[in-house]
Amino acid sequence: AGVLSIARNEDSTTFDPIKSAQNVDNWVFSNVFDVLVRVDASGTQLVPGLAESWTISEDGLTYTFKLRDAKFSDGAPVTAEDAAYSLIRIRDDKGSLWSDSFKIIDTAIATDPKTLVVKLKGKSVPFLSMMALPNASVLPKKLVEGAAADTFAEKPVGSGAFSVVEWRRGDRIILKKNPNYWDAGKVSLDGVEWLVIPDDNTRMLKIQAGEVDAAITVPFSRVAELKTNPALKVISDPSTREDHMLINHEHGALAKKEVREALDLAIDKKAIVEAATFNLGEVAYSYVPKGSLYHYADNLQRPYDPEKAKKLLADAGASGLTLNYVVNAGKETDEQIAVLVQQQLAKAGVNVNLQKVDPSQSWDMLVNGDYDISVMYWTNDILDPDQKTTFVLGHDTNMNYMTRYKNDEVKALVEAARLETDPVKREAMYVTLQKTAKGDVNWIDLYYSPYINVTRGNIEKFHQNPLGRFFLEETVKN
Amino acid sequence: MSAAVSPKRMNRTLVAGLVLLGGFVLAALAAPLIAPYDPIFQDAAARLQPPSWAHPFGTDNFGRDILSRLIFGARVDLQMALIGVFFPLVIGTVIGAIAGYLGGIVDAVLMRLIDIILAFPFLVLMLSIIAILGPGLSSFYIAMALVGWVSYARLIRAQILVLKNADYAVAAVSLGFSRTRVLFRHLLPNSVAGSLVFCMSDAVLVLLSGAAISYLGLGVQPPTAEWGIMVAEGQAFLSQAWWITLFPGLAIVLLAFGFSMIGDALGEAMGVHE
Amino acid sequence: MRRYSFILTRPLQFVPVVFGVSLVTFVLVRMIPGDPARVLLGARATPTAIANIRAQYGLDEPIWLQYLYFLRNLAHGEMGMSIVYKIDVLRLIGTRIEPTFALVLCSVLLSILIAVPLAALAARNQGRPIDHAIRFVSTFGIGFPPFWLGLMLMMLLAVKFPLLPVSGYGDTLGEKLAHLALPSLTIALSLSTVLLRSLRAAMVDWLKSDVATAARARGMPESIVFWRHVLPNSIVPTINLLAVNIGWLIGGTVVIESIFALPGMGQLLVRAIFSRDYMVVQGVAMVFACATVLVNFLADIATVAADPRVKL
Amino acid sequence: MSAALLSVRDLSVAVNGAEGPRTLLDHVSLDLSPGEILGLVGESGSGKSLLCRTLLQLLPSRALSVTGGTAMMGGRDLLALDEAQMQQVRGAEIGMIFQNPSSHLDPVMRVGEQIAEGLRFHRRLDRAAAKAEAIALMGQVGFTDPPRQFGAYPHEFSGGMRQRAMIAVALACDPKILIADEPTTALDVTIQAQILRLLMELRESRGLSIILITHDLGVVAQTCDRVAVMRQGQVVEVGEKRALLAHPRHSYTRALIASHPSMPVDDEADEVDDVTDPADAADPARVVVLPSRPLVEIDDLDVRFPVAGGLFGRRRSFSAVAGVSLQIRPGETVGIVGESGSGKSTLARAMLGLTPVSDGHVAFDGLSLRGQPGAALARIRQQAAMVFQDPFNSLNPRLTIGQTLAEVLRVQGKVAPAAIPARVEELLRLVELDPALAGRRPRQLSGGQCQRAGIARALAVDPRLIVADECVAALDVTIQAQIVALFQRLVATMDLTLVFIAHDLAIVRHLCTRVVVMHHGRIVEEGLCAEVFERPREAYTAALIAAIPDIDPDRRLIAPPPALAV
Ligand SMILES: Nc1ncnc2c1ncn2[C@@H]1O[C@H](COP(=O)(O)OP(=O)(O)OP(=O)(O)O)[C@@H](O)[C@H]1O
Ligand SMILES: Nc1ncnc2c1ncn2[C@@H]1O[C@H](COP(=O)(O)OP(=O)(O)OP(=O)(O)O)[C@@H](O)[C@H]1O
Ligand SMILES: [Mg+2]
Ligand SMILES: [Mg+2]
Ligand code: NI
Repeated sequence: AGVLSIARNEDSTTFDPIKSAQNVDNWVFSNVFDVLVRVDASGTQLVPGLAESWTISEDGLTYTFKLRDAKFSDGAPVTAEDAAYSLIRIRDDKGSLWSDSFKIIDTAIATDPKTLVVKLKGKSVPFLSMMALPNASVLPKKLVEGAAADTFAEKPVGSGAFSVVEWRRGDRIILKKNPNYWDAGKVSLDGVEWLVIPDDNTRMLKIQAGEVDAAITVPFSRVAELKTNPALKVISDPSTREDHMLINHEHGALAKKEVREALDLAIDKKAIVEAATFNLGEVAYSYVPKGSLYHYADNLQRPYDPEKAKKLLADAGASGLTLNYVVNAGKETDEQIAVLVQQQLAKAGVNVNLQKVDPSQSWDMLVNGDYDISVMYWTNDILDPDQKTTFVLGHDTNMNYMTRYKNDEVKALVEAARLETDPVKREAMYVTLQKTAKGDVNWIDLYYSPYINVTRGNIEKFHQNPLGRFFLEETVKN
Repeated sequence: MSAAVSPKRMNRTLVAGLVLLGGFVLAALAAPLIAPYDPIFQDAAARLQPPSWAHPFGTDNFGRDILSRLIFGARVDLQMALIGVFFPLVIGTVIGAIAGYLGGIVDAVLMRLIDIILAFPFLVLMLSIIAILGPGLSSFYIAMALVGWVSYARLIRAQILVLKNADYAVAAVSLGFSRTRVLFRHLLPNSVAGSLVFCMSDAVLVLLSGAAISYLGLGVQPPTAEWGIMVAEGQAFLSQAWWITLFPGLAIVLLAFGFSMIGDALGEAMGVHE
Repeated sequence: MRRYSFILTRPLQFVPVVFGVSLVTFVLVRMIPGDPARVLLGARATPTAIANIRAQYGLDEPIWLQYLYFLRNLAHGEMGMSIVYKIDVLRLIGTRIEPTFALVLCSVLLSILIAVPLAALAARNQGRPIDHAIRFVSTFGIGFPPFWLGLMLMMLLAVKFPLLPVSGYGDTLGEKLAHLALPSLTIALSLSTVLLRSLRAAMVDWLKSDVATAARARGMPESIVFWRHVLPNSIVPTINLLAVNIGWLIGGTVVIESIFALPGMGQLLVRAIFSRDYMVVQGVAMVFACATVLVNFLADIATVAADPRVKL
Repeated sequence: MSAALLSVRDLSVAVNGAEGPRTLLDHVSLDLSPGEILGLVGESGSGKSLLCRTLLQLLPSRALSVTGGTAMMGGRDLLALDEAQMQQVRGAEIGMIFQNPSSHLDPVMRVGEQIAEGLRFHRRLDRAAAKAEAIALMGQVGFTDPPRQFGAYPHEFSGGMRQRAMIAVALACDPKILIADEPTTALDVTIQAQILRLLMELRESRGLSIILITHDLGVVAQTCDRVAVMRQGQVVEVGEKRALLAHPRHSYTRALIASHPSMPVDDEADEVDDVTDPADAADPARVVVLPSRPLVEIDDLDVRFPVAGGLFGRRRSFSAVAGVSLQIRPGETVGIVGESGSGKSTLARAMLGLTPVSDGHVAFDGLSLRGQPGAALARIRQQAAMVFQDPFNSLNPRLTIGQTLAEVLRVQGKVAPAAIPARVEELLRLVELDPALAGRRPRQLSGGQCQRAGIARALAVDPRLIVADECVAALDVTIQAQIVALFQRLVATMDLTLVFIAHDLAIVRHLCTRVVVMHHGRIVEEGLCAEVFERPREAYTAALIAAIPDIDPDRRLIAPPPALAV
């Protein structure tokens, strides 16, 4: 029982799930709305959500979902009509940020109040994983259609474990337990408050002072200290986050594989894990994060060897290389990594100019190729590796995540893997992809890191799955 | 008003202020000689060390020596204070003097411009300009100059408006001196006192604006040692390693203290008050 | 009441100022590199999706046309949509306006409460140790970066001795005041310093003035000389200084707001600048500009009220 | 003497300055009897104000201290009282009127409140009673509409009214002694006369004892019973008024008497002749042979200043000079007199193109300022110079006297650059300044020295016309005489045209051939000096002359009706 207050660093932006692509929104979406298919707590399996069960046709083009008896928080039943409407809406609505991803849907029809039939334009193995996106939540058609443009987003109605009482912008979102939730019996909390506390120090002081029950996104630097506080529990949940260094393959010497390889050799990831993550992270070696589907644990790990790096550079005729390193301003860890990498590369004879820019600008610079190297991170939205693989290696419109990496074999393999239904064969394909990418040094994997949250001692079962969903319907406040 | 004790005390304040400022200038000039370490040298083995004989002010999370960074930081911060005040002072003085002396439409237009800049949220201007030009010292200076001149212009303009009717100004005109001569030889030298005093507190404001910008993530480029950014970055380690923020914080305070003492003394000497 | 007639005429001057601010903001924020559509969609967006969003918010139009649209909307009492929050900017600002102004108000009141007695104490003991002590300590107030000071106060007064809440804002007036105490104190510590110095200087002058001598010569005790003659006269020059500083404060609460998690406009503004939420920047800048102009206007009225000689 | 109300004995005050201790009051002894008016006269800096402030323990700075003596009043030594006791004396027993009411009245407090303040504090009256009392008092000191004027602020009053307010403040608690520190120095002769009358009436009606500080023996002659003359911190002479005026013993007293404007011109001329030879400069015979083309020609001149205020920007304006026509011929010496604010300085400035002309026309040497502004201004700047009224403020405080003069010479370009230092020295000698002073800034010079530097600067232009605006008002009588002599010599030897503005009619009478009387921006009378002063045609001129306190105690002071003074 009780109301769980959670301190986070940013406010939600909207309650219309199709109009956001941000984690801050997703966290609350999954409290308030429900999806047809969910990803389980371990982040490795799809489990029933609003859909009790589903079948996939032989050709992989028709998905039939059987909906359970569930109600929206206002007491109206959740129907297949609502589900169909929501899917078509995310695909077609002008304001949807997800249209592209859902273009694969051809039709979505409610054949009866509890049956939803979705037909795809083409085969897509990751499709089911996409149904677990909070953005594809099932919304009450009547309310969304009837409402003026932004009223629903202010005062939403969903079928999740909690419903929105009040949104005080910039301050907090107040949720209360939804008695009409289909699994309401299991929900222990009376309500949840998501508080906005942007400053890291304040957020940590807030929980130390006992003014909130939980604080999320704990900076690595604060963990050791919080752990010494007996009143607090520091929780480290596995995530799909991977930090990596992008390399612009089109810039001069960086086009040469040997040069990129030298950079990989010259960067001491262990030192970064130590200094920037305080040993909370783990050295990364594959673009598929550890613990994720098809992660290849035996992938190549280049040792830290500045001497060899120097030699490789010399051989490639790139001694005295000078690189322009775009750093995201205002990100504590990113700035720390930049300072470390600058010194490490200097040991291999590479001169690095740090160029700190505001994060909104760094996107543009990366997209336009105005950079040599830059550190970015990725967390998976969906369980299936296809999404990230396509972005990173699939040669789509993003120039392989702005790296301008080109390998046609890889490109073909990414497409094939998307369509492969046999899990064993699919895994083999992804292992190959991971090896090839590493061999080509498409980028430099730096580290994997967990989600680190902290709660007061009386809070139990406060967990996040690797995709970032909080399972507050299970959380207990004693 | 001319109490006999005040000049003595004024001198003491001035000397104390100058000594403090001089100390910093000296430290900045002699930084490579007196700093015990390279300010950007990272020593993985000596991370987050508390103050000791080896590191009198401790080390930061990269194992860099705080004292050395402080000493080298003096170069950047003094430069920030100097440039951050100098350009606004010069620009503001010239514009304010011209507006005040010419009056009429020139004055009206310039005053509206000043009104707009004054009404403009300082931070929007600062952040936008820095975002446009990219973070770094030169953007900071440009932003400071674009925003900061306004105060000086207002000060000077007000002075000139009064002084241009002063007898000696009218006398200068009556003797056939040219406008430029009257303005720049006779009026300006007599009106800058207030601005010079204001300079000193403005220098403190510049440093603090720099620190605020650092806090918002747009400060100088790493790994440059600068006090504001040291404080801002050190916040992450506040409870484990207080020394990372305390010493640069104190450095800012001491420098500010020096500036305001000089300002006080100048103000008293020149008979101006903010 | 001829002296107060400027109250009717002065507001006409606000129009060009606010208009100027809107124009400058409009151009300035659009000069910042970075694309709001990309910020919104993240790195995973396709170019078509970005083009789509840009069209939706009219960002693909020429800038002068965008400005005309903006003016047209403004005439209808709208300010355009926030790209990030998807609601009308005026409504968004409405939800964030209170904490900022409450903060500014509390800080200003608090700094006056700090500055006036201390300035009085220092001025009346000019040259004595207490004067030096007050001036010395007050200089520290100027020098400390507010984010550092705020954090220290928080650690001391909210965590170590839990007297006040760490951060946030409240529901009831009492809660709100409790939450505003620390941030206001942080601001007041530096603002009061500025006021104190100016007040003290003025008081020292007026204590030595003919007016004070004349009051003493008719047998007034020092306390009456001070509170009835010196103080009212010393306040006049400080009003303007205060106005300038409030103007600064209005646009500069952002750091304090983010440290103390106050859901105010400063935070909104910085987030908006970083996410290139043009219309929000525009709106907040204009609200701030109006507030600043208003504060100066009020200061003018206060000056006229405080000094019968002043004509505006 | 045993009946003395106040008895000061051997009072000494010293200052402990940076240059070591210096005695400011040196064994001063004085007595004041009940109902007596004691005049305290003496040159500037002689310690008059200091003496009075010492009596109230209101020394101007902590560096000053009483080094000896007593001031007995009612059996108590005022100098030995502590602060609390002193507060009971101040205001209640001794009231003080200050020289400069503008700076001594609280600008942000209503005048009535300031009067009532003492009543509420000393007599414990409540607000309403204090107000009633204050209004009554304002009536007594000559306010025309006390209930309304109670709520006015000092700046809304004229100088004379402010001085009345100051007197009302001092009288509020019904003190036994009133100290009036130069209560009329800043005022016009006409208003001065009114204030002095008021003081005498008060003495009559209340039996007040008054110490009246002044540097004007005329004032003393008209109002006081006894006179004390101070010089350099000492009382050099005390005595009954008539006796002292008739038989001054100290040379300084004699000089004061001799230089008084109401003295016959011939006597004064003797004084001046000591300094300068060509007495024939002022020979009226020369006036008739002047060439006929005027150097300055002013026609129907109007100068208006905008007045702030007015709803919705309706501008009102105030005519400082209205419909003035005047011709000044080369070689002439023209005096301009008139009460303060009558437009003398404005006329002078307009004459030299230093203030915009609203209407009418000004021509210099035949060039019209309207018609050929460029040429006319250039000519004026080359050939005319102005000596400003205020000795300090008309010199750039940052430049030394030498730099100031050198700059003028450089800009005017009439002297070769190499010859400039020599010329600077020559100019300084001309105005009888030690060339060693060339390296000093205005603040390091006395008022008279500054004034002479100002004149030297005007001469540096080598002008045909000098406009001297009240250039001797602020000076000691001795220095006044020197400067007047200098002008006489210059007019005589350098073929100079002089426009001399002053409110001191005696000097004008002595120096000028022609006089112009201004009132409220208009010329009310114009003519040869001798004629105007002997037989004024206009009532205003007559009042102006009559209001000069005559040094002969038996010629009563005539205060003009208030309507004339406003
Ligand atoms: N605060 C002070 N510090 C040092 N010396 C002072 C101070 N005030 C006055 N004096 C000196 O005391 C002497 C007497 O000054 P006082 O004001 O009494 O002159 P005064 O006779 O009233 O002259 P005036 O006619 O100009 O008013 C002067 O020499 C002056 O320089
Ligand atoms: N710049 C100005 N703006 C407005 N009013 C002015 C200005 N200069 C002068 N006046 C007004 O014009 C009138 C005449 O002033 P002016 O200085 O000519 O008098 P004056 O005869 O020289 O007086 P005084 O003997 O006091 O020097 C006064 O009422 C004055 O207040
Ligand atoms: Mg005096
Ligand atoms: Mg005058
Ligand atoms: Ni008159």
